[in-house]
Amino acid sequence: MSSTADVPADVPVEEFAARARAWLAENMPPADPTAGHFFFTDTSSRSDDHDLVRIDTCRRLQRLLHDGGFAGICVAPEYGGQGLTPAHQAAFNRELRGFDHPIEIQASTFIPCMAVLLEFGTEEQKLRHIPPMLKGEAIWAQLLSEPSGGSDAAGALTTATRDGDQWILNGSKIWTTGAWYSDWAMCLARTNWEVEKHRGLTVFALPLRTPGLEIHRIELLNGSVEFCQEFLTDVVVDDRDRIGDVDGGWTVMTRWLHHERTISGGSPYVTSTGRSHNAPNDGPRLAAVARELGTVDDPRALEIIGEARALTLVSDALVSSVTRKMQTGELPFHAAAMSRLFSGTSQVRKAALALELTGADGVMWEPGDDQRAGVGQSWLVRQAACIGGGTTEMARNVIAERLLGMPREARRDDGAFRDVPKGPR
Amino acid sequence: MSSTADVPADVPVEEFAARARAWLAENMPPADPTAGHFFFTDTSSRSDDHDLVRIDTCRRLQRLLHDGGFAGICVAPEYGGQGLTPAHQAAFNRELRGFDHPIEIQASTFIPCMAVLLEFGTEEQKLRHIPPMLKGEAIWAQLLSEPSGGSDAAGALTTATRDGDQWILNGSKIWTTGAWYSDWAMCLARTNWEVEKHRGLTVFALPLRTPGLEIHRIELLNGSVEFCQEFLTDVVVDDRDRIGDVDGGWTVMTRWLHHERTISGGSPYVTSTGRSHNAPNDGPRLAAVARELGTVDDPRALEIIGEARALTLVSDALVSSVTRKMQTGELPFHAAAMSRLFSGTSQVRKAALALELTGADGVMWEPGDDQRAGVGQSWLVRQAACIGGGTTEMARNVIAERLLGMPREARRDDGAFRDVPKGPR
Amino acid sequence: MFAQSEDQQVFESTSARFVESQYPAERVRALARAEAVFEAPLWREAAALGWTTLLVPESAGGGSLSGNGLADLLIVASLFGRHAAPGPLFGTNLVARALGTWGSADQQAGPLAEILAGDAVAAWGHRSACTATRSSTGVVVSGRVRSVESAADARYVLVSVDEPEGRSHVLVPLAAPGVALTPLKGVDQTRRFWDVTLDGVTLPGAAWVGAMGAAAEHDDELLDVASVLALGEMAGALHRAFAMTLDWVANRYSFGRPLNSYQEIKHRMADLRTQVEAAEAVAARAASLVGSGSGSGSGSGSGRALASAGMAHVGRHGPEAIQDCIQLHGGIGVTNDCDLHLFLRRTVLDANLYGSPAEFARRLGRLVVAQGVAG
Amino acid sequence: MFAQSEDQQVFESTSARFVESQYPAERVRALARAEAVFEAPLWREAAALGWTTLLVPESAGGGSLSGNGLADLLIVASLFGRHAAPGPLFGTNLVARALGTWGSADQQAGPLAEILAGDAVAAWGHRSACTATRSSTGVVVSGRVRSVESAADARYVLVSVDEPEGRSHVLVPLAAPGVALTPLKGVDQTRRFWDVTLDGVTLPGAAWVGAMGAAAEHDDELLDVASVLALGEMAGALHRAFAMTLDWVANRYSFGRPLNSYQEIKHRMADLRTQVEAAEAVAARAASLVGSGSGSGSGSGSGRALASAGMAHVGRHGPEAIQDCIQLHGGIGVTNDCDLHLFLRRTVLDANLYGSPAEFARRLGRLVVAQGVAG
Repeated sequence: MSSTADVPADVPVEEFAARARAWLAENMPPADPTAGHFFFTDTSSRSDDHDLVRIDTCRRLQRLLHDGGFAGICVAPEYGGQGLTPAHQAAFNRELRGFDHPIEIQASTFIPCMAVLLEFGTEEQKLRHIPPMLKGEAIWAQLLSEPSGGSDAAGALTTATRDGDQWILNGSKIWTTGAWYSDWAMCLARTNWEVEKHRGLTVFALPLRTPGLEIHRIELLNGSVEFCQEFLTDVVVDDRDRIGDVDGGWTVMTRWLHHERTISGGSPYVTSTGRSHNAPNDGPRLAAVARELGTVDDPRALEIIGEARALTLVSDALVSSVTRKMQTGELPFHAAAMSRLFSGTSQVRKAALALELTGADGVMWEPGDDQRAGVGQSWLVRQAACIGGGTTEMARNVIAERLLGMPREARRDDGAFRDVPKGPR
Repeated sequence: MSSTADVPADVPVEEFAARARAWLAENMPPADPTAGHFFFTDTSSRSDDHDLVRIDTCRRLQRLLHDGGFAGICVAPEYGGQGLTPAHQAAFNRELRGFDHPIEIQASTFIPCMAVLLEFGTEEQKLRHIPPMLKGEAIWAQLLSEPSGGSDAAGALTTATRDGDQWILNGSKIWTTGAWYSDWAMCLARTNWEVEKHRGLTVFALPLRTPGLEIHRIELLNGSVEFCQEFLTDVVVDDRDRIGDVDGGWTVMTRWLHHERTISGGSPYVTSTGRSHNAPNDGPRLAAVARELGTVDDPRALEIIGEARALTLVSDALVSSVTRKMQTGELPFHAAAMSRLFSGTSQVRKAALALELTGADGVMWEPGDDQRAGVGQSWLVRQAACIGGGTTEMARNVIAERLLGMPREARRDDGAFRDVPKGPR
Repeated sequence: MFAQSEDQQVFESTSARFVESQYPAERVRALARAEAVFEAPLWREAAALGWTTLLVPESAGGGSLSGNGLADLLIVASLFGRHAAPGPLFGTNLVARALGTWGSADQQAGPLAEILAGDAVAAWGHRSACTATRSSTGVVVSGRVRSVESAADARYVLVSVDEPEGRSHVLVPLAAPGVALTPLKGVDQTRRFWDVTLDGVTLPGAAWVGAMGAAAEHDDELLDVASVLALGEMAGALHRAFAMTLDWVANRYSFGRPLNSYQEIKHRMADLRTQVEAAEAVAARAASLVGSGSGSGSGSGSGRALASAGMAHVGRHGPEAIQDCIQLHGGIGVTNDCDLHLFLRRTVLDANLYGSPAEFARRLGRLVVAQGVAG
Repeated sequence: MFAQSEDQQVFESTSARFVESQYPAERVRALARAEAVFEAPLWREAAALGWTTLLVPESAGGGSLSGNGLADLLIVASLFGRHAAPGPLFGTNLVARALGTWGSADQQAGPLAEILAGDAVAAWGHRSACTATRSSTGVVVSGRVRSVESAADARYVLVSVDEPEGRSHVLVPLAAPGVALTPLKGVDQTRRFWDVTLDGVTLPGAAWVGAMGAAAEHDDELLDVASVLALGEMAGALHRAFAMTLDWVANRYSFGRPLNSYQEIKHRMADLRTQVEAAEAVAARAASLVGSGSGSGSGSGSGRALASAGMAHVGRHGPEAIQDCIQLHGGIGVTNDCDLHLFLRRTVLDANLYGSPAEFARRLGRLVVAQGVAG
């Protein structure tokens, strides 16, 4: 459709990669090796304007990819994509190394939102929503978790009540990454309280700037204000923005959650090198801190730096191995919980190692000393790595029950959702 | 009765302590500061004869205490004791520091066996059994755990079937400390399979050299062969050797287990300084190892030695504090599970620290290098500290459910014991 | 928590009422964002409760409740931990202890009296890299003192300096010419620190505190005392974080069941409960030994050993325990909307301020090794 | 576990059949108490299976299955771990690798050929403190080599010695006059070690292996290879200990419920399963990189980095994981009646034999630091 370079669907991967290489070199700016992640960076010294500038850059980079014929590589041409294969996307991602790219808007917008639309959307919904996503015009967020929810996605209390061709939504959602700058959202709501909890849910799409929807920023312990909480009061959604069947939301959710998990690798819809440059508390970062403190030659400092680096290398090896084994069928897809568990706990351990390296110098620092501030702040917020995107506790449950086949935990939520205990009587 | 120095029951503690001090100085040999514990010592290089010699020494020392008027300080004179108070026993234990004493036969014989006899025995049983205990003539063992049993003492499968004035015992017991050199035992057996498991148990006393009772030695990973397993085949026990009521064994067990737990302190029946000289893997022992390896001045070695010592000091502080708070009623007696948990896990950690200190030098050693052999062997067997005397898992259950009042685990063993699932169907 | 005698219980409840009324959580949260956290009139009230006198001998104007002033002060430190309360409790008492024990009559009549009355705040410059030269009129001090608590609010800082006779203490008035302050940021938003630079600060000869050359030994004693206070504060913070979490897991439901019905969570709560008890136990024992003067001995069962053992153990496991409380809270736990972070911040500061857990372990290791084979 | 290609799968099943038939658990338990564990005819059979040739170039008489002989050999190492099998697998292959890569034609035609055929066993003297002086007829070596595996059964030991041109390797025949052996005891009862003393052992000039002065670099390469073998063995042992425990918790009942229905136990099994997967993953990746020659690079993502990362991580967590398997077994787990200890002993030996986990962490730390800010 709108791509400037039309590629035949059967273009060999190598040829495609060569073209991508040339195009990237000519069009894409280099990556900034000092740029960190949003999430683990103390934003207390960073303004919203700074973040908005970056988001605008992401929108422009996404448009650039789109116009170059490299957006939605595995998406059908009728929705603005290239109609190629996962191997083409993987090749492009390899070529992308060293280049800036719209990494911050890949999650949420493309996985799970676009992926879910491709599977469950009506033709009308796909034609309406996917092209703006691929052009960087529409950034999507996920209205999924709820303040009461904890680890139980199916326990949503946010309610959608039918009113003719419309639905009226009331409730609250939380842990929405970047809702404050996003355009649209996919939202899970309860449409039936009289049935078992999984059977009374429905998914909707809705614009984030809409009457009755208030967005609050949540401040994390490292000063980050990237996450939001939303309060929905009589928010009106058209029935044509419903994704999937009424009360069929859990069918959608199963795939939603699956696509969300592919963020660590394996999704055909993500344009990313898969490398988190400047991972916090990895060996090289700790080596830089130790250099600043003048301890880099101490045996204990070397041991700490090495242990941190070992965790990264082992974690990478584990994630690759599990991903490969899931692809070959050697492991079931629940095995992804092992990657989630290991990367969560190893990030926590690395934050502890960083503080061990610095001691008193990690709990206070001169203003502007970002190295040391990073140690202290990321230590404070470290459990986020074992909470966000499904807790490590849930991952352990999945491994035990699904991968190892151990007996399931007793549940008290298998009757009508209205009657499920939700707190002390 | 048989004590040579009769002490009036109201003798002031200080006066008693002074007399003890003088008597000890004159009669008791000094402690051997290099002697370790049985349990954590590799006995592969030590013969049974060596252990038997020590047990004979213990018998002689116990007799010495008895004849000096210092055995059974809190036991009534009619059973061979002194009829004094726990404060007198505590004072004696303080004076005992630096002297050899029959430490190895205190556990089992006096707690729980003598303590249980004092509470549940008939007058005839007390008169028959307690004086030989106090004279060092009868060493008692506990036939309690079973191979199938795990953490569930009340799940005993060993069966006692009534036959007139006698009982016929069949089954197997395990983890009996020193059964091979002991004289008598207290044994828990099932006398009724048709009722809930706690309601069908009975306690018996029986001599260990009796037809149908075979004793096997169990070899631990450090080479120790102190524990035994017993096989009972049609062992005949007189009904007059029954302790407590028929099917009333759990009432006895509750106190049995209570007395057993007082080994870490607080029992009025134990003659011991309460100090484990030469605790394995404590700071001083690790310092000696580091001296041998020439690493004692390395910062990392000092850190390891310090961490090990810290665990001992914190553990001691915790145990004293919990014991005191249980005495004042500030904490319920279930709080003892915290002492059990902390000392178990800290012993495990100390074994790991020792190996960290030695590295390759802890996994192999020249024959006769007891320091390094001790590191490797005690590392191998280290989990015994979290298993023996009730696992740390059970301690955590007790803390959570009894101390913190959290919901109890679901049980599937509340019907007739015959019908309780005991393995896969 | 730490009160034993009736006197101590009265002191605890008076002090608790003061802390609770002055520093409810909303006030602490507000102070975390405030320009300054120190309020002079409040501190004078605190002094009137007896918070400044406990480590000072009666002869120097102080006095304890139980004969062991450090055991008394532990009660206040633990209240500070329970409420993440701000205030110059540590530095003021440490300097009062120094002046009361080693100070001259003039120092006791002057600065110490101001401190005891709550009129002056003081700080212990435990990370000092300073040198002194003698001048005709006294002494000239230059160098840098890192991580000085309350420096902008304090009148005095006790600093050890290298001088010809060894390492000695001077009491530096922070208003003296040549003193400059650099504010620091840090994990605890209600305890504030500054780096202090001394550039040719001229002091009278009477500024020396204690015998010349005795600063290393005296700093070691002050470190024992500071450790006990940090242990008390950590124990209080742990106690509170645990109580909040016990409540949370009882009231939060997942899959129709309260969180506290899940065995894995029950076992973690059991571990946490045990760590809280261990922290309280070692804090109390360390206060008992250090406060009664067993602190200067170097045996591995001495006050110094206990204080170091506590800092090595609680300093390592205390912050980890509160992180586990956060994990049990889930997402809300890593936000400023949940008060847990107040206790997390306070604990990790205390665990590192006077030396890392590893450094305290080495300090204890050196005591063990010095004791030789006797063990 | 590690077989990928069809060739490797055939090799794995042939090798597995051999190990299973020769070393069932009861035989391993018996060998643990036996005077000697080495059986020459068996080792010749093993050599016939291809166990000795994989790290040696075809030109020197060796050959791999997949082009990466270390990835092939990893399969055997993992089988050794799964069965706690005895046998001079490590030393023989390490010396074969050294002679095949750096040996002279004579060394390849002589000792290497004997090793490849399974006629001779060899050992790598990785803890050598020896010096050499030149004599008219060759070289005279003295010193001590600690922890030499299979020394009493081996014909050769590869030793690095300090000599005037630096540190160089010599191949010492253990039957040479002046060689003395001291047997050691240790945690693993089926892998046996000796301290080797060399007292003026006279060797011909042809005994040097590789370029003079290259021993430190070559030992570093051999350490990478040894690390991969140790990782394979640990991964196999972990796999087996985990499988035994998974079975145990399913079949053992407590309070009328199988152990595996308790959530706390389920979560520990999940952690263990993940550690097993991590050990296999890092072993495979390290073999892939080291075996393809990326091992000598010093980058922090190189084969050397991966091998060190594996040893630092699995060396620390592997033995801990098996201890947790023992804990889950309860009392029987700390006795010789339960086979878990075979895997515990093997793993803790591998985790420390070539350096402790901390030493491997430092080795990796040095690679990271040397790489500079580029990370």
